[in-house]
Amino acid sequence: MTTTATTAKKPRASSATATTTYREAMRQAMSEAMRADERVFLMGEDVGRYGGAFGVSLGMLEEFGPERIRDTPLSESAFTGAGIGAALAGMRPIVEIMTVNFSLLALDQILNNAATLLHMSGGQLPVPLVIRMTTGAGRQLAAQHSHSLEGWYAHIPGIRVLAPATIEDARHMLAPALADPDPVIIFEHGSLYNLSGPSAEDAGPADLTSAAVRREGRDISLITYGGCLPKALDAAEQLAEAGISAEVLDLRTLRPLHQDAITATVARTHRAVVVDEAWRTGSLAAEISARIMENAFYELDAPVERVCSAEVPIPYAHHMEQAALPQVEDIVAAVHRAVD
Amino acid sequence: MTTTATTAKKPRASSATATTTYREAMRQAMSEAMRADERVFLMGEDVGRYGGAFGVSLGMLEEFGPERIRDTPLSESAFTGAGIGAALAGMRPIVEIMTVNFSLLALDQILNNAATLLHMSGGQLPVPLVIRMTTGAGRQLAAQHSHSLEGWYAHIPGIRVLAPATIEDARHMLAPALADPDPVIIFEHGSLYNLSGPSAEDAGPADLTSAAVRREGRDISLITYGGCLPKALDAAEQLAEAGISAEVLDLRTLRPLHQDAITATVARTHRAVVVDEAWRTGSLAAEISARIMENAFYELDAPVERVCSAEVPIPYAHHMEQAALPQVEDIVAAVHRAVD
Amino acid sequence: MSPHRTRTDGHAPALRHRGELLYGMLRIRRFEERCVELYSASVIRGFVHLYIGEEAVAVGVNQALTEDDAVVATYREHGHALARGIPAEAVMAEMYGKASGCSRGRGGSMHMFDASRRFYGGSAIVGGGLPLAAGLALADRMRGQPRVTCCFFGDGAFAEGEFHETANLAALWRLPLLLVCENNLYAMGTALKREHAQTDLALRAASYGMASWPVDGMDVLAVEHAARQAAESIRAGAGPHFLELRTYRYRAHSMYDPDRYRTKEEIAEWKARDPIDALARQLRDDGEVDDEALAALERRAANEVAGAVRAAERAPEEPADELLRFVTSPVTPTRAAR
Amino acid sequence: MSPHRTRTDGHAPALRHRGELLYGMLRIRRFEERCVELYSASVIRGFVHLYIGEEAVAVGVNQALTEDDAVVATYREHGHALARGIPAEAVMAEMYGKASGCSRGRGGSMHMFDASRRFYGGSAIVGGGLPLAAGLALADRMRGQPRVTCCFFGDGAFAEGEFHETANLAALWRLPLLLVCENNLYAMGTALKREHAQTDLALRAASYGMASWPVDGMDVLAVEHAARQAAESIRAGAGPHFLELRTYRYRAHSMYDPDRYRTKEEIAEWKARDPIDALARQLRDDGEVDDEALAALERRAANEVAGAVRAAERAPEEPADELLRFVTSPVTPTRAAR
Ligand SMILES: Cc1ncc(C[n+]2csc(CCOP(=O)(O)OP(=O)(O)O)c2C)c(N)n1
Ligand SMILES: Cc1ncc(C[n+]2csc(CCOP(=O)(O)OP(=O)(O)O)c2C)c(N)n1
Ligand SMILES: [Mg+2]
Ligand SMILES: [Mg+2]
Repeated sequence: MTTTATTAKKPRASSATATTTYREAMRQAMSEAMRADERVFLMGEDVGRYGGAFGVSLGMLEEFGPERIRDTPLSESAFTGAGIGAALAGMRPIVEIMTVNFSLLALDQILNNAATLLHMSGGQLPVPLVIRMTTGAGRQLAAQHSHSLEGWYAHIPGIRVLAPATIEDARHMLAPALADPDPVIIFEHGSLYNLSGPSAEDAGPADLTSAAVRREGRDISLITYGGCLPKALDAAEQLAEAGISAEVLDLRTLRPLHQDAITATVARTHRAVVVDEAWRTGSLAAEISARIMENAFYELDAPVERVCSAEVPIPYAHHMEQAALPQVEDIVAAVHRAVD
Repeated sequence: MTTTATTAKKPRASSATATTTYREAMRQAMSEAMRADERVFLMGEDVGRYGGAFGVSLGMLEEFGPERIRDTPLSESAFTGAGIGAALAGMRPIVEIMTVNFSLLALDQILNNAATLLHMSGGQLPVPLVIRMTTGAGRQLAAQHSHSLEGWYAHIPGIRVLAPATIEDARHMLAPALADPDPVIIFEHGSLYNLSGPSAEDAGPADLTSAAVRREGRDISLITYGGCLPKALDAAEQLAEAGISAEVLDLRTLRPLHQDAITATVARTHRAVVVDEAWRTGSLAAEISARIMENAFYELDAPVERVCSAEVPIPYAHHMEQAALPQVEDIVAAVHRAVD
Repeated sequence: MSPHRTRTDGHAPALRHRGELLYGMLRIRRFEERCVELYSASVIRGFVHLYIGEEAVAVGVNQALTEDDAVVATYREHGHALARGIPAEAVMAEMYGKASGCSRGRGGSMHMFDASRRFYGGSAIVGGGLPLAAGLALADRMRGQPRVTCCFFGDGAFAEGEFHETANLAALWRLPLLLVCENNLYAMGTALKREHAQTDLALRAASYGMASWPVDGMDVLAVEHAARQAAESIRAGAGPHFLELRTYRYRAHSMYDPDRYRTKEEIAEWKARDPIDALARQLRDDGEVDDEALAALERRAANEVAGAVRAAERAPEEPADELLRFVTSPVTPTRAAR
Repeated sequence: MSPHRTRTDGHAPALRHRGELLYGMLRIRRFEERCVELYSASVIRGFVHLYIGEEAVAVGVNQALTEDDAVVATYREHGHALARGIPAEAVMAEMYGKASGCSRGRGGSMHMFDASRRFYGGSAIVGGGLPLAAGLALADRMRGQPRVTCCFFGDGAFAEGEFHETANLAALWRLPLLLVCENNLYAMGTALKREHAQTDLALRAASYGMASWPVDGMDVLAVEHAARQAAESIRAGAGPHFLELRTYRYRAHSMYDPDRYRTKEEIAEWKARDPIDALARQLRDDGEVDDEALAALERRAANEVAGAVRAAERAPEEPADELLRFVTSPVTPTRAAR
């Protein structure tokens, strides 16, 4: 593990830079991986003829055919477990679970098999499996489609958990994830799919071991990931106008956490707000706060704040849903509490 | 929520005090509830003829018959969901899931139905269901039978999570849990079943809203629950010999947490060690630490420590298993770090 | 008027009854057509799954149910909710996210509830309603109440483990459960034959040892007949029954679905068997309705839908500071003196 | 010697083969009897599930498998592990929690693995091995390899959703999967008829559209015959097959179980059909073994078990500071220059 977080670079405006979306970046990453390695295949509900519940794999069936873009029955446990078995047998499956909410039906397979087999077999059975799923709220999909449970997955030893929050990470995290001999879970926040911007085709595989400083600052650290990154950046912008210089740290990898990057940003700013769309109690934000307690207590000039979702099943009505979710003004308010 | 934690009283040595075990106390609580209310029934794998995987319901089939001590097929999702439905229809089911490891197969029902229906229906559908399950390691049952996932359940809005750690709580938490209009999950640490000691029959229903100070102290707070309580008490005893006075707070209710009791003990001792058998990252211990950060930061004389399980699927071999679990000496060492 | 009330009222039952069935289907269709418009206008949001084409199932099955029976539906449940008698205003207001919605705006299109009508949702985890329905039926069974719990679910749900666990549990315990499988040949974009190795779902359900048969889901009278037979048998203690309703959704899976996986011809073939058209034709042939009567039904439906929209528009929003209400019940266990 | 090697060696195959089958079962039995003693002496700990009575299943099925095939077993897998050819020392050392155990002491009785023999566990979540087995078979199917994956599981597991999802997936995709259901009439203390509404498991499996039949699990030759038939058909591309092995465990579910739910008579009836006794009798009747030969087999088994115990006792423990090894693989993705 490295000592410092990567500082985000703007993709170079080279010939290989094109404007794309997060969704297309993810699709390109998958297509590229499938072209490069015939062991790679995509499996999940409606990944083929439908094009993916959120359109991520649209058009891939036409290029790769139904064996490698494999529509499954509604059987989360069986097809996730089948991904584990296929990985054990030397394939490199990408399993898509439509949303993290449905992944509970496959959680037994993920925890009790995928994450556990390597250790339980005394090192004999690595599981090179990648699981992708959508997470998060914001589209009025109500309580059975909107929760953010990636913190639960970040609790499980033996797996790597990624949360690409930028087009570049959507584009370049998959290849190293597939190269990882152990299971990797990729969380794609539903609100990011339409994010559009430049993408450097030749950026090379992303670093899966470090967090990234997305904006530098002196007065406070906003520590976040996934769907909350844009909100944290907006908050930092607003705070700048008010004369507060906020650093924004994007965790990128939720397990294993890049402890040194967390410690380093707090050592620079002496104050922190953790922004996480999960329910507050027992969130990943709690873990970040506890780690700052353990690793940077004497650096702190104020208690670490958490900005999380209200502890309520996410409601449908727009104003209620927005009231439940972390908002830019909540982040700004937390910063003011911490700074004042 | 009250301001102070209950201070544990020794059960009065009245005529109604008898020596019993944790297992028997739980059985008596169930039998009493079933005698008192014909809507109550027990359902789960092998609760009847077998007497419960851990013998908790032994003999109850004979008293209450197979309709009310209901053996189920191996179908965790279906029988847990059936408990939810029966609760909606006015029954008061107690669902037993053998261990929290298997409960992943029922987690969709618990999160997406039991915890969510009341809110999602705009208040129309409370779910008065009690789910009991064993948790924890220590008996060489290896990686698919030994994990401590109660922290995940404590993350879910809409449910109450209990962790009886004493015979008295095993005996008296069930009645108020059944009286709760909302779902309650009771975690019974496997190492506690054979705990034996006095039980006050006439103690009345337990208070489900507050933590309990199990030992008073001045120098540091050991905050714990469930199977780690005996270890924390042992550590406190050892520390006393070394001249360190440790207070032991038993959380008892893991959701909602008794914040005031946590704040109060830290305000008294200014130092804290959280002891939790779960894997460290993303544990309930992280939440306790984060809450101390938020509510008692300026009371702290040292960073809050966590003593948790190693982040590894629990291994079978005795020495390896013990190396993975929190031990009395780990607690003592953490206290020394915090106090020195 | 909720269809099941019709049965008890004596005048010219055949005519009245078929007319009410026709109206029951028509109002669902018009209601949902209006939903499409409102969705396009961004008034309704979230996921919305239309029942258009499948109306005969909800309306026909509901004929066999009394007020004491229970219903568990899916995320495609506008039809079930309306057929069950939840007022169109409450259903529409829910999609508007208003406080007068049948879930106080918290559920939206996928999560409609009405405890007073024993309508238990509105479940968006495919298959997730099945265990719950078994539990409702178990409670009745344990108390000796001759009630039926009716659970709707799709051909896709039949592949989920929860269906199989529930089917076994229900058959093993002889639960008073009516399993209504709406086989519309697709689970999202996945055709039945890509979901199931063996596509005769009724036959497979029978392997659990329960009565099970396929029904023409485009014929509301056939649906009613089958549901009555099943419900009667369930009430008589024969345990769970499984009906495979062969039907079709005309529209895309949800408003987001560009519907690339079916042919126009296939859709047209099914539309030619439209349950509303078929019944209207039949009533007309039998001389029981004429153009004017049909026009009157259309006006009635239009009025009902317009009234629902008006009411929903006027209804107040739930104040955002009520957000945390209903996470737990207001009554919490009291602190006992210890 | 692993039984499947026997087939290729030419001398007096009938005699040699049946003799090896007999020995294959005998050594499992003696091995497990020794486990009981070691458990009573607190040398082995955790949950231990004995296969005694069911040996014909593991031994018979394994005859149909080659080294390239894969096996997925359950927590009751000493028999499967031994039949597959994992050395008795490695199995015993695993129960001792030693570094030379087939899972380096991390798995214990319920979690035996041997990647070199394509033995994928050892799974203690009832039904949890099934999806994984489907995935192993899927990989072979996608690569066009004529290999079989064989998954053992119990009658109780048949009630879990994971079984049904897997059965459908396997049949739908025509996976080269041999589903071996060990129907020993009980899931812990719950009798088959309290687990399943319809207890003819082979019939029910057939409803998925796969070949499926019941087999006398107390007759190792019948088991071998059925498994060979199934495996041949699977290799020929016929998709998954399901065998229901009718068998019985003589001992309690685990060492903790006081076995209150069965009658002595029932146990005695099954013991009268003991697969080891039956085959020994048959071989004796055919004049292929005599008392001396049987005594020699017993000595061989005793030696093998004693050797395993000795080796396990002497084997080193994994150092506790190796605890975190194998949580993730040693190779982690390299930091890329960006
Ligand atoms: C457990 C789960 N997996 C996936 C989804 C996404 N999804 C919603 S509806 C649907 C198709 C269901 O098909 P079917 O059961 O046939 O019902 P229909 O939509 O045809 O009425 C899918 C895959 C979900 N909501 N829940
Ligand atoms: C998912 C799950 N539920 C419950 C258990 C506890 N348990 C272990 S074995 C068993 C019975 C399994 O019966 P069966 O499948 O018939 O196999 P057998 O033990 O008879 O070989 C049960 C209930 C478990 N290990 N996993
Ligand atoms: Mg369908
Ligand atoms: Mg069995």
